[in-house]
Amino acid sequence: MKMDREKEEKRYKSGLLRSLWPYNFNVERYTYTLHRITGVILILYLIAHVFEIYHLALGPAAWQQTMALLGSLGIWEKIGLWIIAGSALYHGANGLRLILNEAFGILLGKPVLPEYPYTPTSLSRNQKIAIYVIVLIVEALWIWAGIYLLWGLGII
Amino acid sequence: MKVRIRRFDGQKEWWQDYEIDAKPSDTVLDILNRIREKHDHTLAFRQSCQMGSCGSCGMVINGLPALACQTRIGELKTESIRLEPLYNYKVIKDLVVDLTDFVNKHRSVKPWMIRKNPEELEEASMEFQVTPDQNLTFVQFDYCIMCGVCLAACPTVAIDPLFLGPQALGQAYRYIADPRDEGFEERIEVLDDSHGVWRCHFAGACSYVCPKGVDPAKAIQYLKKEILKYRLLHKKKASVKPAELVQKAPPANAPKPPPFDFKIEGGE
Amino acid sequence: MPSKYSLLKESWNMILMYALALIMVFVLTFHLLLVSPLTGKTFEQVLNYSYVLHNLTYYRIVFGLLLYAAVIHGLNGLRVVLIEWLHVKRFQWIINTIIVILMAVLLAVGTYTLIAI
Amino acid sequence: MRKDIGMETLDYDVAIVGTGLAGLRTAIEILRRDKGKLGLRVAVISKIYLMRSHSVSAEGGTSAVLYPEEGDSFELMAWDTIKGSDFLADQDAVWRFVHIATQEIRLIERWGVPWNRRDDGRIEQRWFGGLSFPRATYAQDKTGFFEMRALYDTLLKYENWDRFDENFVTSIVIENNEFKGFTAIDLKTGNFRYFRAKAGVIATGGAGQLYRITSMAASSTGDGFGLAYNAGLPLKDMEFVQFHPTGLVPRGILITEAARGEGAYLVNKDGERFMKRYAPSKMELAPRDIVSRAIMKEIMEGRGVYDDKSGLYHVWLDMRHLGKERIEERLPFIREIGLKYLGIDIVNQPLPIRPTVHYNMGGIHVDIDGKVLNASGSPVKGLWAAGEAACVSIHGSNRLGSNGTNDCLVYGYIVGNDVYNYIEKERPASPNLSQNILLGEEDRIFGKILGKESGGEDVYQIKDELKDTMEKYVHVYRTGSDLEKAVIKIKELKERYKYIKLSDKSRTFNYNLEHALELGFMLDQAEVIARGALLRTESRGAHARLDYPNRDDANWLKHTIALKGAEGPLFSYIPVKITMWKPVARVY
Ligand SMILES: Cc1cc2nc3c(=O)[nH]c(=O)nc-3n(C[C@H](O)[C@H](O)[C@H](O)COP(=O)(O)OP(=O)(O)OC[C@H]3O[C@@H](n4cnc5c(N)ncnc54)[C@H](O)[C@@H]3O)c2cc1C
Ligand code: HEM
Ligand code: SF4
Ligand code: F3S
Ligand code: FES
Repeated sequence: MKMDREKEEKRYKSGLLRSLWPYNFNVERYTYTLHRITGVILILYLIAHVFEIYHLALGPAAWQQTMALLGSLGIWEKIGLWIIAGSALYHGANGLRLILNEAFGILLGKPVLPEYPYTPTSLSRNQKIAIYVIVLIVEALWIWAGIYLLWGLGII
Repeated sequence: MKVRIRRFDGQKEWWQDYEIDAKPSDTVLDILNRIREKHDHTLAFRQSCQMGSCGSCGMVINGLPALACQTRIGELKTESIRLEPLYNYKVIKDLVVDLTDFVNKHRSVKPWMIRKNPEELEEASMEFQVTPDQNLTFVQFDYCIMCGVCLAACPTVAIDPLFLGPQALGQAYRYIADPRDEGFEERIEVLDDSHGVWRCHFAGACSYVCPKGVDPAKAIQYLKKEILKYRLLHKKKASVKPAELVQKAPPANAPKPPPFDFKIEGGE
Repeated sequence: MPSKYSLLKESWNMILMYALALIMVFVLTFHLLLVSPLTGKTFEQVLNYSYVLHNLTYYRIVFGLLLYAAVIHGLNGLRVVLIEWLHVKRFQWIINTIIVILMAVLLAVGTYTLIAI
Repeated sequence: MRKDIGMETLDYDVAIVGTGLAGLRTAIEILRRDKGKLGLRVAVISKIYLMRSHSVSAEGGTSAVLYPEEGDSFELMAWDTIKGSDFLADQDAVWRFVHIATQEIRLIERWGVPWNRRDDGRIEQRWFGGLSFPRATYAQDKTGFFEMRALYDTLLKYENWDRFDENFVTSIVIENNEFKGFTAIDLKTGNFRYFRAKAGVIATGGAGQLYRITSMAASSTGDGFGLAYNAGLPLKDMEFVQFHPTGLVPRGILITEAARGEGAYLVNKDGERFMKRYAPSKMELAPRDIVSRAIMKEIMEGRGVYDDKSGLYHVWLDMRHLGKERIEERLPFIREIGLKYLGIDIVNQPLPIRPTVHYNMGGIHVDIDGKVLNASGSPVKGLWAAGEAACVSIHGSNRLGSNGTNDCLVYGYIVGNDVYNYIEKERPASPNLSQNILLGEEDRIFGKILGKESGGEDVYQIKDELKDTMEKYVHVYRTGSDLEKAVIKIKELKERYKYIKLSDKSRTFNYNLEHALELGFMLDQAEVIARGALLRTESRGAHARLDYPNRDDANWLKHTIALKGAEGPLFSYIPVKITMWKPVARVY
């Protein structure tokens, strides 16, 4: 009981947790959390990636060294890359949906007279379908990428 | 029925349990009133209209922000109820939160009719003529009862207290969409800011919890579209002009009151 | 109250975000395809020095585009996350400055790589 | 002054208490006229958040003459209002009122109200009870809400005012027939405040909370009446309490008259449209008092339906024949209420309804400009009242549906102008006041009520009993013996009120204290209402006595005036101003 209460306390105070914890809310809020996390993962990776590729310009030896360094991470390198691949897939697909929503006003529905019980058109079936399609595609590609990365099965 | 309420008295916070008997048709507000009247006079919560149109009674019910007077026990389908003050606000006492910021944010987006010629808002011999279809473009957003529930759900508000929030942005769009308004440029001055409309990333939680179907998420995305259109293509929303009053003679068969018994003097 | 410290209106930042994102949909897909199983290579093979070098020199323009798009879009995104999280208006310029410096460094390193190879 | 209590004095030119339609409209009018000329500073005070005032619940419509070319006219509207009032209205006030209403409708249209429109873009109007022309302008069935929004939003535009949300006004300070300010508690901090102002406006709305089944908000406790009464100012016509015919069983949530305006039927147990027996020509669209009585008659004569959940009798309001499309366009809120609170969809089921408390025709005694009058009938310097809290009287003994919101708008306009003229012309100085009065008031609240340790009476218990008493004895139909019982019971409750003890002793948001103060006001009003009703031995408008079933123009064509005396209210009477039509029999 006491544990529970302390946990509540924490959830109550922390803005970051409250922001990224979509439990109980709508699907779109989950996509928001994921989009944000994947975005940050990607940019952090990109910073490293740019320096990684920089070694290409220093010649094969430097490149081999970097590869060896990464290789020493063992399975974690693969897992890391797998997560990054997943992030890129999800972030890209969901980003495309966001652009349609935000910049072009697509999938929102026209302004209507709200009818009780209210179902907002911006979170309506079309939106949900778009999200599920994205999740499905991303999921499929991601599993594929996982098979490729983790088990080294390159050939289709 | 067990009711757990998150209480706060200015210094300490605690959960308090009450045992109340309730019918499925009771609203959460009924339960709260019963607690205050019969069990614990010190419990503080806001209420006014009791019919879901004033926006006083926003609180978090079983983890979801909602209006207490509009949530029936039967709908909750749980054995116990957990009540907390609205998230993302400063709590003053028990279920009462500080709305000062909320109100100021709303005011900062200039939520009033703006005309190029302000005189048009001062006299009114004739109404603006707005067709039912034009009406439909903004009435939905005018449903907002300013309950502040949407801000409790918005993940951006949770980390960024400076963010204007779905209510204010929705109201800004309500006026921008209104064909009678001409304040677009003036308003986006405020909206297009580093803590303005772009801090919304379409989490949609605001629309999900909004008790009046205002759909602020929709308003905000349309607002973004309008701003982009304005920046890139210099397009603005069209507005209507006030019409002239035409006086016509009444029809012959008009209903008539009985003749005056006295002569009236003056009048307006 | 427009912020004193944002040189550009926020909408231009977002226009940039959206535009670069749209570009990236193509170039990033292309990039991922080059390291994907569709190449018929194993994972070790796609990281081979000569293969990577060949790709980078052959599609230099595309990768240049990707570098610029991703760095600007990504860092701008990071800036967004940071100004929301830290949300102190007075410190915004610090965040902006750090982001701009980081952007300059990354673009310099990346551009150098692309030219030098 | 005790150390632990902070007392602030706040200086303003105008202080407005109550921010319903009337209060907001007054504030806007003053600021609008001023435009920085005199730099008037206005304090807007409300015991809840400004935009949460009860006016947001108004549903059906707002009357005004918009289409003379289609047969409407000012004379007709005046006649409808006066006939509806059972000839107790002051006719000069009505005449002025109908003329200003038109401009108000168009003005708030420009400020943003989304009126329902005709196809050509002009404002649409609909039928309402007691009208001879469909002149109720409406915005779906949330008229009051949209009006409140437009006014609140417009008020935000102005600079020279300060908002005091959640400040509970506890007394009006009047010295030498001159208004000196309001005292208030800031609920947030518990601080005692003195609003020192040159002019004050009371717009605190009605007192629906006196009853159990009520359509009015929890905040409608009629504090304005109590404030004026305690300040020694007269209340007028308080015994006329309007019962709206169609309140949703069991809570009393309002089903707007517009439902009948759109064509809904009232049906009894046997499925009969019983209104044909009571108002054959107008049927369901008769004025509210008549329909309310008809429903109660049906119930009393055994043709009501019994609801076993709440133990109440009711009749049906049938809207099934209107069709879904029309309901969605014009009555969406009613549908929502049915679904939300009873799970009934009006598209295919009738609603259970019975009369519910709705409006106070009476109020603070004011003249045609909204100036508050004192016991001798001359204006108090610097004090106005508007809206439901004031009684001019336009509504006489029965208000017509859709005449409440425009009363607020029109009197907001009139009072705003009058206040401005007063300050512009007379340039009054900021009042000064002996500290003793303030200390006394502070001690009454924080010492005698909050600080009291003895006594064991419970505020909520007394409130409960008061509501039951009013519901049982001072309802639609009244009799002498019932009213006597009510008077005795209220006296007893007043006695017990002296021994209340609060269990919440904190300063921040002490709702216990607020409710205790409200209860004090409510007990006073209940007494005035019950005693006034007992004295008025006739039936007129909303006041229907079973033992005196007829209107008695010879003896009772006059307004009741109630003043606070040492032993309960003292009553006197003043004549009705009749300038156009002599009273005739009222048939529909
Ligand atoms: C359910 C319902 C539906 C209605 N529908 C219609 C309709 O369709 N058409 C129509 O014409 N009329 C209608 N009416 C009547 C109309 O709404 C009211 O007469 C009108 O809104 C009253 O407005 P007001 O400004 O006088 O007061 P209110 O809106 O009641 O405002 C009272 C204000 O006073 C403040 N206040 C009270 N006491 C204190 C205190 N002690 N200290 C500080 N502040 C205080 C409150 O906070 C509040 O802000 C309806 C009424 C009800 C109940
Ligand atoms: C196909 C490619 C991509 C698309 C379509 C895309 C789309 C988007 C969009 C539309 C946003 C704005 C979201 C919003 O504010 O509502 C965004 C944010 C962001 N993007 Fe991307 N993006 C892509 C690739 C990348 C890459 C490669 C990175 C990293 C280097 C990245 C990092 C970010 C970050 C950090 C944010 C901010 C996250 C937030 O505000 O929640 N994106 N992206
Ligand atoms: S948008 Fe909805 S949730 Fe937000 S304040 Fe308005 S009514 Fe409440
Ligand atoms: S929840 Fe917040 S992020 Fe946007 S869509 Fe609503 S404002
Ligand atoms: S009490 Fe008014 S919205 Fe709940």
